[in-house]
Amino acid sequence: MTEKLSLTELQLIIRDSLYLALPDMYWVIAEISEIKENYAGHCYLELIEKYPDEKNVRARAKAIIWSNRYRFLKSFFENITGESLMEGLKILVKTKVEYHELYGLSLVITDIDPVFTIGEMAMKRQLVIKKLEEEGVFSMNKEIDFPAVPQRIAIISSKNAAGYSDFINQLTGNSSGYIFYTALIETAMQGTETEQGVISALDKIALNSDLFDLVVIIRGGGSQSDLSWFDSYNIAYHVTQFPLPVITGIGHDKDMSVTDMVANRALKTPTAVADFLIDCVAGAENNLIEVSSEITDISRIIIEKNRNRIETSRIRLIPLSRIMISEIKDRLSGNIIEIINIGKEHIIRAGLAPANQESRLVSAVKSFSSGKKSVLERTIQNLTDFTTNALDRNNIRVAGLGNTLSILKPENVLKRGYTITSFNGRILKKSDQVKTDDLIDTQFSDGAVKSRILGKFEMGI
Amino acid sequence: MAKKEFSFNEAVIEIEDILRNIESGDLDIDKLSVEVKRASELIKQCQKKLRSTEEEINSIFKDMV
Amino acid sequence: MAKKEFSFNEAVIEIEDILRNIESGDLDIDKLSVEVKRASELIKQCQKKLRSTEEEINSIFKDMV
Amino acid sequence: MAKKEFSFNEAVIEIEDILRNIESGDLDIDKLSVEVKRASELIKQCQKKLRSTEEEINSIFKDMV
Amino acid sequence: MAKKEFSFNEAVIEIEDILRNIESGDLDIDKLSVEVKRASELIKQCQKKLRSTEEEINSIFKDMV
Amino acid sequence: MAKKEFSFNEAVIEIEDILRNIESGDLDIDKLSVEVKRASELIKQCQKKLRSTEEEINSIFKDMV
Amino acid sequence: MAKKEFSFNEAVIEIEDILRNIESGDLDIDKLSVEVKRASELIKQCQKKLRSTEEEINSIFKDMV
Repeated sequence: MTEKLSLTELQLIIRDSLYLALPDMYWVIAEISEIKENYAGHCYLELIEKYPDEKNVRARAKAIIWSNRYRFLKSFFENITGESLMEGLKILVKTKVEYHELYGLSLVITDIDPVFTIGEMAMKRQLVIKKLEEEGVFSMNKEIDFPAVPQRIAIISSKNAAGYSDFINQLTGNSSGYIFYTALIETAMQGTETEQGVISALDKIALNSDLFDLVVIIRGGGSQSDLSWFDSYNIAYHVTQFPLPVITGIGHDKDMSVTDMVANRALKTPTAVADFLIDCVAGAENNLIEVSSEITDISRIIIEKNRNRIETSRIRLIPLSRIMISEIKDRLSGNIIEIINIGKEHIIRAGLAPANQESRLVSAVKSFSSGKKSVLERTIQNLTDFTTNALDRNNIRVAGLGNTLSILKPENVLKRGYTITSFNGRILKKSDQVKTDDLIDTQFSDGAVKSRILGKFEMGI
Repeated sequence: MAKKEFSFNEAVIEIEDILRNIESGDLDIDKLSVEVKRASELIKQCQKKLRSTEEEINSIFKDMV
Repeated sequence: MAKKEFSFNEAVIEIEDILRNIESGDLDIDKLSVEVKRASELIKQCQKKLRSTEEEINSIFKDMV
Repeated sequence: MAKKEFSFNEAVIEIEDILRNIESGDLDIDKLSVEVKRASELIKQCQKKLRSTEEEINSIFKDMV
Repeated sequence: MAKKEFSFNEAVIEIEDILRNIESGDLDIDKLSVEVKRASELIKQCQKKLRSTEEEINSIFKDMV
Repeated sequence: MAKKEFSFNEAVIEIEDILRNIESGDLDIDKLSVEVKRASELIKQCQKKLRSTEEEINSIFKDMV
Repeated sequence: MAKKEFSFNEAVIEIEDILRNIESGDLDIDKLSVEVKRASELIKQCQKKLRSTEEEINSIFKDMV
């Protein structure tokens, strides 16, 4: 440590040592914390690396891209990523470590890998999306009913942007003559103020949300870069929480920003947004016209139906009346025939009584006279019988008397061998009528004898 | 005359009386024959009467039938 | 006159009285032929009456049919 | 007058009475022909009434049917 | 006046009453022709009413078409 | 006044009631022509109402499309 | 005032209610013309709403920004 060096000598030793120690090119990952282009076209950057908390800086280095290289790398990077090199971007760059005795350490960037940045950006965006999803707010703005007639529009844009005037021209120049009411809330649409600007514009509109049907976020046409400002978690979160539908027309072809994703609707350009709004109103009107023609059609059908109903009634009325009359006529004719038939039947039935009586009369008379006749015949028979009986009885009686007489006749008695004994003319019946020696006469059938009684005997036989 | 006054019934009664008398044997022998004669006379008349009546009735019946 | 006063029913009653008399046997044979004659007379009148009535009725019926 | 006052029903009842009388046999034969005449008269009137009623009915509805 | 007070329905009811009466057989034959006459009268009035109603309806119909 | 109070629906119901009545045959013939007249009147009013409603609807949407 | 209170959305809801009402078929003809009239009125107001400028709204906007 006795040798004393000049600052230059020391710087040269450092330079040579570094050169010897780090002879190669290195691919380095870093985040751009500052970037500017000077008058000569050289690009000066400050690269940093943060702690995982994304707050405190852990390493810092200056870098430079020489103008001849920068022109090429700039357009190459923008073409591939759709983003320009700007603060906050993470990049992968090929560097050579140089040390200049006057300017100190700097990294000379000779190449850049845009694919790395795309991945980084995508990852970052993915994290934002994931967070929104985890919070359950991702599709909240989409869930807000889109107004049928979006006429009152709050616009978040910058006044000078070409996109804004495109939007207004398209809207006011609509061929249907629809009226739109617009209010512009101006803010930066790129750069670091974008996030705060858009959020405060949204807050301002939210305070008067009843004045508007929806919010439109539009940005100048043509600019392909700086889309990542709208990958901001804060902007996207505010959009999801917004009480009105938010439509974006931020202007990009390839990818959608997170804000586009959470918006109620995302369209590519401000003009497209204007057309969409005009279409919405036209759709609402068409819908009205459709409904009205439906009402007309159905009304006509109803009228026709009722007309048919009335016509049916009209057509039926007279024939039904005539049928009724002719039915009643038939019934009356039926009554006539019935009366005639029943009347005649009645007469026939009534006629049965006299006819029956007539035949009964004839037979009654017949039985009457035959009864009388049979009485007379019986009488004649009885008369004959009784008379014959009476005669017979008397004949028998007389004959009986004759017989008795003939038995009692004396000559007949004598003939049978009996004799009649008489005493002094009197017929003797008992022995005590005579006594011994009396002369008695005994008469025989052929003569008489005179006898004297010699004696008397008691009947002892 | 006799006919006209002849009564069948009385004749029958007389005959029966005669017969009873004869039967009783109380009669004189002279009267006996008289009575017998009388009775047989009456019987004849009765028979005649019966016959004539029968004829009369028959002729009435003949008219009727 | 006789006809007019003639009653079929009374005649029948009289005939039956006569019949009863004859039947009973109490009737005197002398009256028998008289009674029989009377009865036959009545019967004839009855028959006549019947016949005439029948004829009358027949003529009525003839009218009817 | 007679026609006007003639009642079919009463006639039938009267005929029936007469019939009952004749049928019972209690009727005096002397009245028989009178009753029969009456009955036959009534029957005729009944039949006449029936005929006239029928004609009436026919004539009433002649124009109508 | 008569027309005004004439009721078709009442007439029909009366006609049917008469029919039922005749049909039942309880009707006195003496009243039959009277009832039949009444019925025919009612039927005529009904027919007249029907004709006039028909004409009325025809004239209404002429108006309508 | 009449127009103002006219109800198409009530009219249709009344017309159909009348038709049903006529069809059923329960309708009194005395009322038939009155009812038919009423129905034809209502039908005319209904037709008029339908025409006016149709015209209204046609005029309403003429300006719109 | 009326203009101020008019809501396109409410009008559309009412119009669609009317359509549904008409479509349901329960609608009375008497009410049909009333409803159709109301619908056409609302539609006209809606169309007017789409095309006419409202000063009030503009001034409110101006105040805001």
